[in-house]
Amino acid sequence: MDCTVDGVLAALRAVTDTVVAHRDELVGLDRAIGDGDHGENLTRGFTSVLAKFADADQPGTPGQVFKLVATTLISTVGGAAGPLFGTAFLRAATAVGEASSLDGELVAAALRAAVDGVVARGKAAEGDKTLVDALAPAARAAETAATEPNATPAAVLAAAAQAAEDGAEATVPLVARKGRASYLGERSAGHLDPGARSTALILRALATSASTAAQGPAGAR
Amino acid sequence: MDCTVDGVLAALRAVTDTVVAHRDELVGLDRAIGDGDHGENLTRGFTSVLAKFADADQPGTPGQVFKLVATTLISTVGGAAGPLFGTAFLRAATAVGEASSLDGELVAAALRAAVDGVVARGKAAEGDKTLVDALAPAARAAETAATEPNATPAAVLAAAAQAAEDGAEATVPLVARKGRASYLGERSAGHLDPGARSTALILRALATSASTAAQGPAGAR
Amino acid sequence: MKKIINDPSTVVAEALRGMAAAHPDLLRVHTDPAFIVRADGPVAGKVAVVSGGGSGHEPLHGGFVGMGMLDAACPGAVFTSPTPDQVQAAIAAADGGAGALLLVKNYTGDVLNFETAAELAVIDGTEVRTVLIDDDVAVQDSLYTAGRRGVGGTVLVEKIVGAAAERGDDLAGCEALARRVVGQVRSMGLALTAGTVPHVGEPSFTLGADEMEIGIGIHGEPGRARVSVEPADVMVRRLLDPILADLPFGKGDRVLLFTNSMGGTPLIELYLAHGIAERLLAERGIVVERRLVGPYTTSLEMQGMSLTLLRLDDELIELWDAPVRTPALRWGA
Amino acid sequence: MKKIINDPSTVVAEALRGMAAAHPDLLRVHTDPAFIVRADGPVAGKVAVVSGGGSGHEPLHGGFVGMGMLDAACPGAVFTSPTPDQVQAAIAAADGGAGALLLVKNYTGDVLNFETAAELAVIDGTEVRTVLIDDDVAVQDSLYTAGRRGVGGTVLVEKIVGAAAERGDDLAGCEALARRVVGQVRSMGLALTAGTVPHVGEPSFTLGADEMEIGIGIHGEPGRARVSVEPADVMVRRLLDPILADLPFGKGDRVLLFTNSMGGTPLIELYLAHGIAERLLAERGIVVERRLVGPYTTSLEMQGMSLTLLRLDDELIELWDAPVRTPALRWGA
Ligand SMILES: Nc1ncnc2c1ncn2[C@@H]1O[C@H](COP(=O)(O)OP(=O)(O)O)[C@@H](O)[C@H]1O
Ligand SMILES: Nc1ncnc2c1ncn2[C@@H]1O[C@H](COP(=O)(O)OP(=O)(O)O)[C@@H](O)[C@H]1O
Ligand SMILES: [Mg+2]
Ligand SMILES: [Mg+2]
Ligand SMILES: [Mg+2]
Ligand SMILES: [Mg+2]
Repeated sequence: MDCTVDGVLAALRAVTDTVVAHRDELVGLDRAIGDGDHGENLTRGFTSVLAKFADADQPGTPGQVFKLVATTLISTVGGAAGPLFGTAFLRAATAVGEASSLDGELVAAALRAAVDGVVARGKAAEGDKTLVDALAPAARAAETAATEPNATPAAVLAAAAQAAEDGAEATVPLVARKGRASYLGERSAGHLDPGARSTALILRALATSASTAAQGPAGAR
Repeated sequence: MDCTVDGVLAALRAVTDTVVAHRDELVGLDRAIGDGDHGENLTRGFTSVLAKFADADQPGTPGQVFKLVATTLISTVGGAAGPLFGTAFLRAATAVGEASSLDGELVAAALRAAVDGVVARGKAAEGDKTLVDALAPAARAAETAATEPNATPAAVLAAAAQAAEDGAEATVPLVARKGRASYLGERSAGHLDPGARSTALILRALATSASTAAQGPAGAR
Repeated sequence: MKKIINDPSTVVAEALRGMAAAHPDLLRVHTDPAFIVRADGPVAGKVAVVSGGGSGHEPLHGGFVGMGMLDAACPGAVFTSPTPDQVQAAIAAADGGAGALLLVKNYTGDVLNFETAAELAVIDGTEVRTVLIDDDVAVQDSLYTAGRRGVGGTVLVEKIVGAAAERGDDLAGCEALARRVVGQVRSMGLALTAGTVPHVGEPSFTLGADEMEIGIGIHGEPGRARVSVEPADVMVRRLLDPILADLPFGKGDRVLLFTNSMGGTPLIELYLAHGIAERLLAERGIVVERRLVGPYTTSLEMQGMSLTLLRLDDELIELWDAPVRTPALRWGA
Repeated sequence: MKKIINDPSTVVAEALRGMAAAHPDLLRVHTDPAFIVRADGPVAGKVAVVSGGGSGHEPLHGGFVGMGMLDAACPGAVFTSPTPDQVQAAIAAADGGAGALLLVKNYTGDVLNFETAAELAVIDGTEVRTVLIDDDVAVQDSLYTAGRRGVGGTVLVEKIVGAAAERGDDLAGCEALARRVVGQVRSMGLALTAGTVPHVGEPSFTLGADEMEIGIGIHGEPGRARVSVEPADVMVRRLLDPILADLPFGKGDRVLLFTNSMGGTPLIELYLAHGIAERLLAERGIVVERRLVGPYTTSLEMQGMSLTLLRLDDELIELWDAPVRTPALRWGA
């Protein structure tokens, strides 16, 4: 089942719930190798996103949703995460264009565009211990999953989430070369990167939401 | 046995030893109801006194000793204790005049002069929870002891020290009306006044030193 | 105890050396006895305004030495008043021939030591007047106690009287002005943590993880009450209400509001508290015409704040606005 | 967590309200988006010098807005860079028609957000140049990392470039000067305790009762090494030596020495440290011609200090001495 604008909005609510639920964990990860605000930054951002949607007219397409998410994150998050997550959603918006619903291939294309945007902005390569270490493998896994016949958004996102989780986990031994954690030098090794963790959490929330939607309204199975 | 200038100097060394040994206790008492410097103030003062005597020509009379103690305390202690202990020694110096040695009566007279000087300067009455609560009963006890036939300095000081210790102990339940502890109001009750405690310690050191001297050099008994 | 020091017994002397190095254009620092005088002093024909007290309250008093404020300051040991010979030497060094006004915070130790110094200075041939500063409403005043403490209001007295001396007011005039300012300035403070005196090595008092102390002094003297921490709105009211009730300040009064950090409270919290105080005063119809916000009367690294309110009139405003050129307060010059 | 606040989520907004109330003669504070501009701005024909960054470093940057220094400052959430729309609005409000120079501390977040803002401002029709400040020698610089952080040197860059803009230098001149100052300023800091971000509620890192952290950042980023506390003489050398080796500074160099408190270290310790630094520099034949001592680039209530050294020449001295009139730095006006 393709993902309509309602599905995208439901997924955003799921993302916000996840971010809020993991706020303290993300703060803790960022305290260890950064400045302790990542969970607060994303909570402020996604809470503002939901508020924006409550106020604004209902957007007509997934692309319009992504664009409003992008501008809201950019104007409320600040820090490194604001422009980076904002850019990711902005590029995703461009990638999906005017499509009224997203199939598996469009979801993979959106993720690819997101990674490319983040890398263009932040200049981090894989292995630098940033959210790119979660997002880049996620996009690759999504592209592979999307080549399957009739790949659903849920299936593509599930593959992406799994890859992001693995990628995030793999940041633990790395020495940071970008972002605030890089100031720690060798002492940054042994810690999970907060941005990689939040990226994995967000993708998992999207995947879960998509698969719930695919199964139809609760109780209707 | 009367107390010569050597006896007074020996007594001063004993006082300094006591003050240094009780520095932390006095700091602790002053932390509870004042500003935590009383032990440090007296240590600085009496250490300077000893240094002064090491440098200066040996004073000829007990009165000259008291005067040098007074000016040294005034110029090195600061706080409330500096002028008050300084005044006590200054008045004691005047009271003993040019005498080359002190008998029991002169010792009592010196203590009386000391109390009167402290009260004139600090305006504290007995019961205000200050060093006057140790010094005033000490002077009275000294005067009584001095009326005994052939009262020695050692006997007079022993009586004074006992009275000072009792007087200091009795400050515990009092509410302070003078000095820094008065800012605490009712909360000053339940604590020993640091100045009363140091006064009792000093008098006890003087008494012990005088009685040791009276027994002659160690091993000569 | 974690401090940027070498040895507790040399802290004041080393800090004075650093102060001298930091402000060669403004100050001269004398050691043994220790005092600080303005670099361009003594100013002939001008009343010398002299203050001092225990160290640990920086920038009070040495940071206020300079044109338009103090002519000399005497730093004692940490939290211990200076000795008479320090004060006497400072008076002599600052004496411009028009007498000296001693501005003394009302603590037994300070009063006694400055009293003795004043006597010595008179013998030296200097005319001396002393004004006690006792603005702390946390302490109950009575004939039978040591009386109120001098706290944050000291800065305002020193600035205003310093300006009067600078414009040429004579000793009697400066003294009368100082008494007038003392009469209409009131303060109160609170602490979230206590500072640690270097030679003590432990905090002056210990507060629980959610306790604060109301009505603290600037020497780590505990306050009059210990309560749970509260929102800033309530904290500010706890300080402001007793101040307002005391003078009393009322609707239509023009005031200077001084929001002071005890040393360890960051500026972001201090501005937040200042904003609350301004709002509460506006609600009561009291007109804030001048303000001072910052760590000016501190107690080492104590976290906490005090509020000071001074009733203003045109003359006081003019004197407050007059140029001042010191390490810690500077404008118009 | 004990702080003088009402609610962690309103700290910055409430502090800005207090700042506006405290300095009505110097500043105007705008909310939503939040920025601070000088009360007499925009100044027609003058380059607008704009900075900003996370809150919690006060007086940086808002306390440096005013004649002779910044035209506008954008405060982000505590320790979080401001957003592009804040910066864009601040540029627009400060624009006097001669372009805007953005002085940005080199942190990924700040760089990205100011970059976006600069793009937006150009679309608005303002010519914009950006200079990154990266003076922290504690961080190893390399093409492959985020590069060095901007710390205490920021104050010096803002003062000097602000003076140049005030005397009428054009945008290219201000930009070149900013790059020149950045090129010859170096800093390093240490912490004895960590500050607590209000929305975190716990200290950014925890140090043992006798530990200190060397090479800390101003956002509670842990440093590069944790060692036992040492005498001040050793602490100061730990900061000064890497600074001197880096530029390098050498015999005969004329410098400005800035001894900065991280917020919770009292002035008495800071002056003590300053005195040591002056002595060590004198021993090395380095001539301290100007100095700044105080809490100017802080990290909430963190106890600790940083040293900053700027190589001076006659032009920089003239610009440093030029009048400045801001809440936190003021002289000659
Ligand atoms: N140059 C970069 N490219 C990609 N991601 C980055 C980069 N710099 C930082 N990040 C990510 O941002 C995360 C931190 O975000 P956040 O804490 O919100 O911002 P800040 O570091 O400004 O406080 C890091 O954990 C990292 O994953
Ligand atoms: N007015 C006074 N008269 C007599 N003794 C006083 C008076 N004020 C204070 N004291 C004594 O001084 C002691 C405190 O001395 P100290 O701590 O050295 O000075 P400070 O209070 O200035 O720190 C008190 O414990 C008290 O006994
Ligand atoms: Mg962060
Ligand atoms: Mg004391
Ligand atoms: Mg004292
Ligand atoms: Mg941040």
